[in-house]
Amino acid sequence: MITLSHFIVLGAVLFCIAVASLFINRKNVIVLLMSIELMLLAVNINFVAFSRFLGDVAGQVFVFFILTVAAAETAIGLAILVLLFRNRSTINIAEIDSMKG
Amino acid sequence: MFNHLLSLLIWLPIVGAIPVLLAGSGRPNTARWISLLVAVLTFVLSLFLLTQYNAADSSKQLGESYLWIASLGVHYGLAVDGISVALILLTTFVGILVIVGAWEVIQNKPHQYMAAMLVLEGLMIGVFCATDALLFYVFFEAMLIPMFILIGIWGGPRRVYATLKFFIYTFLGSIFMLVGLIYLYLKAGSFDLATLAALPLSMQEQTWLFFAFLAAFAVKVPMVPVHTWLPDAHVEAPTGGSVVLAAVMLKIGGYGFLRFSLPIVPDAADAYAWLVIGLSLIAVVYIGYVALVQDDMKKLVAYSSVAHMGFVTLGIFIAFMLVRGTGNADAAKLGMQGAMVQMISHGFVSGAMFSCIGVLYDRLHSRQIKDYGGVINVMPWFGFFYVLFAMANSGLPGTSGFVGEFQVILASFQANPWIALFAAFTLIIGAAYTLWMVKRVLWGEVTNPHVAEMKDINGREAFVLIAFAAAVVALGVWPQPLIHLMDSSVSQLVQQLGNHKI
Amino acid sequence: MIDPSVFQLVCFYAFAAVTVVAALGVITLRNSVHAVLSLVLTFFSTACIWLLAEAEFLAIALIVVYVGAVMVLFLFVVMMLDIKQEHLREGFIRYLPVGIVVALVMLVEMLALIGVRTMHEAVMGANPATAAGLSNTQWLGQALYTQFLLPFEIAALILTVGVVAAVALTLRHRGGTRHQTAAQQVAVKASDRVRIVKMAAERPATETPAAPAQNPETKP
Amino acid sequence: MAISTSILLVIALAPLLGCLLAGFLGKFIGRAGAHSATILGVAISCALSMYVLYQLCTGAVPVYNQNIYTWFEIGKYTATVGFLIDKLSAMMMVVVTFVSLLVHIYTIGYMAEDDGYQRFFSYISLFTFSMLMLVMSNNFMQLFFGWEAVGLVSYLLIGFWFKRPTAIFANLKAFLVNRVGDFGFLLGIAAILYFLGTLDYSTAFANAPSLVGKTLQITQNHAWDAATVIGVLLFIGAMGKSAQVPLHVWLPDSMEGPTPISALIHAATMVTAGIFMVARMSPIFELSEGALSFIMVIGATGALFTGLIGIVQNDIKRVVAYSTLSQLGYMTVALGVSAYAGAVFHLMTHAFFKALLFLGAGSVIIAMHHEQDMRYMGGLRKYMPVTWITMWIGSLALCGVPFFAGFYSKDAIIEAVGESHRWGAGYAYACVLIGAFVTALYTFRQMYLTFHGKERFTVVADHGHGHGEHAAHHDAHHGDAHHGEHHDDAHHDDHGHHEPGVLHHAPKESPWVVTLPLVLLAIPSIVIGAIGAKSMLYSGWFGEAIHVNEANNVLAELSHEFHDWFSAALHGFAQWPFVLVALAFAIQTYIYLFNPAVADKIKSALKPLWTVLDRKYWIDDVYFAVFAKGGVKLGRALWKGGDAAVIDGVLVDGSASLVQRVARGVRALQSGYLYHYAFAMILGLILLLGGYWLVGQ
Repeated sequence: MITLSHFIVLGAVLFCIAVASLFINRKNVIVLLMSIELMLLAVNINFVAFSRFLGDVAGQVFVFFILTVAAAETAIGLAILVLLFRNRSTINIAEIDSMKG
Repeated sequence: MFNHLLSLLIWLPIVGAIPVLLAGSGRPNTARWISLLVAVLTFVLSLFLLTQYNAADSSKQLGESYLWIASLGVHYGLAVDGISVALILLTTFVGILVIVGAWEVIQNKPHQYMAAMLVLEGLMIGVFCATDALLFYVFFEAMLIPMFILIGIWGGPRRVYATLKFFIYTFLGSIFMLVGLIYLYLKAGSFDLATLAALPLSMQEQTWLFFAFLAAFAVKVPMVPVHTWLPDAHVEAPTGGSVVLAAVMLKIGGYGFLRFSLPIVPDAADAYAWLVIGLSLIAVVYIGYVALVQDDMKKLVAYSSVAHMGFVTLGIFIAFMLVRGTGNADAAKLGMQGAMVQMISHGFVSGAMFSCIGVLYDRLHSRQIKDYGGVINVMPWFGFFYVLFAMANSGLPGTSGFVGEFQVILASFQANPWIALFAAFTLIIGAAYTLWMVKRVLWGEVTNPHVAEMKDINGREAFVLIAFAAAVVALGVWPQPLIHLMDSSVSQLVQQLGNHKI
Repeated sequence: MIDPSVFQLVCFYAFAAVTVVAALGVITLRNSVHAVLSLVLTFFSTACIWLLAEAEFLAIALIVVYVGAVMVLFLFVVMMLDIKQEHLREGFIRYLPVGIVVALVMLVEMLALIGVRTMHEAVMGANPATAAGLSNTQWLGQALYTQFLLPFEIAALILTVGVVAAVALTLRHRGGTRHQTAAQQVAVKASDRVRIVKMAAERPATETPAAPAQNPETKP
Repeated sequence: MAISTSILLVIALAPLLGCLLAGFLGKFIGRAGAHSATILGVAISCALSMYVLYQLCTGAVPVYNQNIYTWFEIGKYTATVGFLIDKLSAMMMVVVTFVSLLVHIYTIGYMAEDDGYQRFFSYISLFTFSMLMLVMSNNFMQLFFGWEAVGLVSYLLIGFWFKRPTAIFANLKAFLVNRVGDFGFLLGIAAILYFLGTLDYSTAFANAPSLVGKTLQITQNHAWDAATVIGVLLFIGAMGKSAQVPLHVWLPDSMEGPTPISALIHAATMVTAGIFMVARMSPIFELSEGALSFIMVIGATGALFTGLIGIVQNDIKRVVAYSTLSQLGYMTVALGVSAYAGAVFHLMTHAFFKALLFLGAGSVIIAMHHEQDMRYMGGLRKYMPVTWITMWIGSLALCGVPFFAGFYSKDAIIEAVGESHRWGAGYAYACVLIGAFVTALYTFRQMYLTFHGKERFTVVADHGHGHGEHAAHHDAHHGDAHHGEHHDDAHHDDHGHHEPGVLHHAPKESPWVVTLPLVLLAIPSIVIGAIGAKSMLYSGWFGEAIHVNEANNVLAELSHEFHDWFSAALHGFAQWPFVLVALAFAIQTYIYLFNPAVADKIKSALKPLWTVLDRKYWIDDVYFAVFAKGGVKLGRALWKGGDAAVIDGVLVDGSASLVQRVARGVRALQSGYLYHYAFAMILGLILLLGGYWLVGQ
C-alpha cells in the first residue's frame, strides 16, 4: 500500500540531495541550476501527492504553474549563464563576486 | 476664485513649474520669464489674502476641506490665520526675489533651478496653510526634496556632505514628529489640528509628544545644539537656496512650535519652557561668539541666523512663564508678537544678507572675508545696502531687525530680568560680529587686485536689494500693520496657553 | 497473481530508488553532460511515480516539456560552453561532509515536522477524477480554464517574458555592422540636410569701448 | 494756541529730506546742490526750532505732548512715535540745529576738496534728523531709536575716510562701546516697562513715585531697589553715549573722523545725549540716592582723570577731545548732585564753545595742510587772526573765566557739588576743583603751542607739488600710539606731508565759510552764560521738564547767593576755581612763552606719570586684550570645541562614522559569492524548521 508518507519522504530526500549539492558543487553554476530543478521536483512530488490524497485539483494545477515558471526560469538562468561565460569565460562562481558589498 | 485662494496659492507655483521644466535647457530665457511670471502671479494672489482675511476675527479663515485619504480620515484641509498670512506673504515676496536674483547667475540648467524654486515655494505655502496634521507633515517633508536638489546640484564643492547633513538632520527630527502624530491619531481618530488641540492628554503623554515635536522643530529652527547643519547647508547652497532657507524655511520651525507644541501639549511645553528658553539664550550668547570668529561670510550669517532665531523660540516660550507664572497675558502677547515679527524680519534681513553675499560671490567667487576689503571703493551702492542690512542684522532701531528683539527683550524682562540680560547681550555681540565683518569686507584700502575690478551692482541686483531694503525699513519704521494683522491670532494662541489639558 | 497494491508498492520503491540514485548522480558526476543525462533520468522516474499517483497529465507533461525541452536546452548549453571541468570540482571532497551533515539534519527535521508516522496511516483513496467521471486531464483542464483562468494567462505571460528576456540577454550587437534605421530616415527634415549661413561681406573695424565713468564717491 | 504738529514734523523731517537728496541724488545734483539742499533743510529746521523755543519762552503755548502714530500696540503695551516739546527739548533742538547749521556751512570749506562731499552732507543731515528724533521724543522707544541712530551716524562719520585703517578701527570701536552702553539702556527701558507698565514719558513720570519700595528680585533672597536698578541701567546707556569712564575709550579715537564731525557729534550734540537723557528722566533718578551717587562718582572720576590725559597730548584735536571727556564728566557730576539744570546749562554753553574750539582746531588744521601735531605749530596768530581770537574766546570759556559762558555753568556745577551732601560728594568736589586747574593747564598749553611762541614749522616753496596733491584730506594724527589691530599702520596714512613740520605754502587764514561759523559760535560762547544763567539755573526755567526733590535741590540753595550775572562774575574772581585757573595760566605762560625747556625737564622728571597718562592708564590696552582678543579667542574655542568637536565631531559625524564602522563589519558578510548566500538561506531554513519543531514539541 502506497501511503502519503512514501511520497513525502521521497520528496524530502530529493530536496536534501539538492541541498547537499549546493555545498559540494559550489563552483559549478550548471549543476547548481540542476539542483534547483531537483528541489522544484521534490516540491512538485509533494504537491501531486497531496492533491491525490486530499482529492483537491488545486495541487496539480499548482504543479502545472510551477513547471511553467520553472521552465521560464531555466531559460533565463541559462541565458544569464551564457552571457556570463561570454563575458568572463568562466562559470566558476568563486570568480564572480560583483555583488560584494 | 477666493473660495480656493489658498489652494491656488499652493498649486499655482507647483503647476507653474511644469512649463518651466518643459521650456527646457534649450530656452533658458523662456524658462526664466515663465518662472518670474508665475512667482509674480503668486505674489499678486497672495496680496488678495490681505483683503480677504479679516484680521479682527481670530478664527481660521478661507478654509477649504476635502476628504483626502478616507480610510484614515485625513483631510486636505487648508485655512489661515494672521500668522499664516504674514508668513505666506513673506514666502511669495521672497519667491520673486530669488527668481530675479538667480536670473543669469544660474547658468547650469536654469529651468530646473527655477522649477525647483517654484515647487519649493508652493510647498512652503502649503505648510503655512495646512490645518490637517498629516497634510502639514506631507508638505513639511516634501519641502526637503526641492531644497535637497537645490543644494545638491547648484551647491558648492562640499555640497554632498552638506545636503546629506541637511537631509538627515531634518528628516531624523521629523520622524519623531510622525510617530507623535500617529500616536495622536490613534488617540483622537483624526489628524485635524483643531481636534488634536482639544484632545485631553496626560502629562506623561504630553511630555513624550512635546519632545517629539521639539525634535522636529528644534532642528528646523534650528536651536542649539542641533544647529550645525545650517552653516554647512548655507555655505554650500547657491545664493537663492540660502535666501529661501534662511528667509522662509527656518520660520517653519517656529511656526511648527505655534501650531503643535503650544496648543496640543501646553502643559508639557510649560513644564519644559525652561529648557527651550535656556537653549535660546545659549543660542544668543554662544552662537554669537561662534559667529564672531567665522572666516566665511555665509557661515557667519548662518550662525547669526541661529542667534536671531533664538529670539523666536525665546519669545514663544517666554509666553508660558508669563501666562502661567505671572498671569500677565499682555506681556505674553508682547513676547509672542516679538517672536512673530522677528520671524518676518529675519526673513527679510537674512535673505538680504545672503543676497548681498551672493552679489559678492558672483564677482569674486569667494566667500572668505579675507579675500575682500575695501569693496566700498569700487561698489558704493552695494556698500550702502550692505551697511543697511548689516545694521538691520545687528538690530538697529528703524530697521525691522530691532522690532522683534525689542519686544522679546521687553517681554522677557517681565518674566525674569536675567533672561532679558542674556537676550540683550545680542546688542553687543550681534553688532560685533556683523560690523567686524563689514569692516573687513567693505572698509579699508583695496588690497586684492580682483576686488579692484569688481563692478557695482546692476539693475537686477539693485531690484532685489531695494525690495529687501524697502521691506526692512518699512517694517522697522512702522511695524503696527504687521502686528495688527497677527494680533487676534496671537491673542487666541496666548489664551490657549492658559488652558490646562490634564 | 500479485496483489495490485503490493505491485504498486514494489513499483514505487523501484522508481523511487532510481530517482534517488539518479539524483545523487546529478550532483556527483564529474561530467556535466552525464549529470544532465542523470537529471533526465530523475525526471523520467519521477514521472513514473506520478503515474502511480494517477496524475497522468502532469507525468506526461513533465517528460514532454521538461525532458523534451528544458533538458535539451541544458544539454545544449553545457555542450556549447567550453567548460573546464577540473576547476569546477574544487572543494568537492572538502565540502562533502558538510553537505551530507546539513542534508541529513534537514531531512530529519523535515520528517519530524511532517510527522511521517501519522501520515503512514493515510492510504490512497479513490481517484477524485474518476469519481467525478472524468479523466485526469479533463479534471485538470476544467479547473485550469475556469477557476484558474487568470493565473493561467499570467503563466503564459511569464513564459513569453521569459523567452523575450532570454533572447534579449543573449542577443549580441556586433560593432561595425552597417544597417539602416528606418525611423531616422523617415523623420529627417530639410533643415537637417542644408544649413544656410549669412555672412557680412566685410567685417567692420572693432571699436574699443569707452572706459566706464569713474564714480566720484569711490575715488580715493 | 499750541505748537503746530506740522511745524514739528517739518523740523524733524527737513534734515532727513536733505539727507536723502544729498545721499541718493548726490551725483545728480552735484556738490552745490548737495550742500544747498542740506543746508536749506537744517536752516529751516533751525529757524523753526528757534520759533518754537520763542513760543515756549513767551509762554504763548503750553507744553506739546502728542503722538504722531502708533508704532505698535499689543494689549496694554503701546509704543508710539510722538513729540514732547517743552523748554528742555526746545533748547536742545535749538542747540542741535544751530550748531549743525554752522557745521554744515563750515563743511563747505573744510571738505571742499574731498571726494565724499555729498556723502558727508548727507551724513550730517541724517545726524541732525536722528538727534532731533532723540531730543523731541515723548517716549522711550523713540528715544532709543534716536539714541541708536545717532550712534549709526557717528559710526559712519568716524569711518568717513574708510580707507584709513585707524578710522575704521575707531568707528567699530565706537559703535561697540556704545552698544555696551545701549545694552544697559535697553534693559533700563525694559525695567521701566516692567515697573511702570508704559513707555510713554508722561505716564511713566507720573507713575514714578510708585517705584518707591518696589524691588527687583535678583536671586532667591536678594532684591534690589527698583529705582536704583532703573537709574543705574539707564545711566549705563548714558555712559556709553556720553563717554563716561569706563566706557569713554571710544571718544578720543573718534577724532579719526573729519573735524566738523568732531565738533558737531563728538563735542556739541551727540555725546551730550546722555546728559539730556538723565535730565529728562529726572523724576525717576530723583527716587534713588544710590543711582545718583553712582552717577556723581563716575562723572567726577571722568572729569579729573581724562583731563589729565589731555595735558600730555600733542595732537590738537585730541587735546580738545580729552577736554570734551572732562567736561562731560562735569555735566555728569552735576546730574549726580541733582543739579540737572546746571548740567543742561553746561551742556548748552559747552556745545557752543567746544564746537568753536573744534572748528577752530579744524581751521588750524586746514592752514597747516592737515598737520595736527602741535609740536610743529607755533606762532600761528599772525597768520590767522580770526581763528586765534575766536579760539581764545573758546578757551577762556572752557576754563571758566568769569564773564565767559563757561564760567556761569561750570562754576555753578562746582559750587553745587560743594553744597551736596550725597555719598561721595567730597570726592567729587575734589575732582571737579582739581579738574578746573587741569582744564586750564591743557587749554593754555594748547593755545600757546599753537598760536604763540616760535614757529616750529618751515615753509619750503616747492612748485613741483600742486595744491591738489594735498587734496587727500586726512586728519592724520600724530603723537598718539594706537592700540588697535593696525597698531603699526597708524602712521602710514597717506598724507600731504612726508616730513612733519615742512609746509609748501605759508599758513593763511581760512575762507569765510570757515571763519563765519567761528565768529557765530564765539558770540554765544561769550554771552549765553550771562543771558541764561539766572533763568535757566536758578529760576526753574525748565518747569515741569526737570523734577528735583526739595531735599536734593542744591541749585535752590545756591540761588540765594546769585543776584545778577555781573555781580556773580565779579564774585567769581575771588573763588577757588578762578584762582586755580589763574595759577595754571601763570605756569603755562612761563613755560611756553618764556622758558620752553622747562616743559621737557618736567616731562623727564615725571617720566612714570607721563607714561601712565600717555598710555591712557592702559585702559584701552586692557579692553583690547580682554574684550576684543579675548572675545575672538573665546569664540574660536567655542566654535572649534563646541560646534566642531562635540556637536559635529562626536554627535553628528560620530554617529555617522559609527554606522559606517558597523556597516563595514557587516559588509564582510556580503562576500558576493552565490554559495554564501545560498548557505545563509539554507541555514535560515534549518533554523526555521528546527524552531517550528521545538515549538511543536
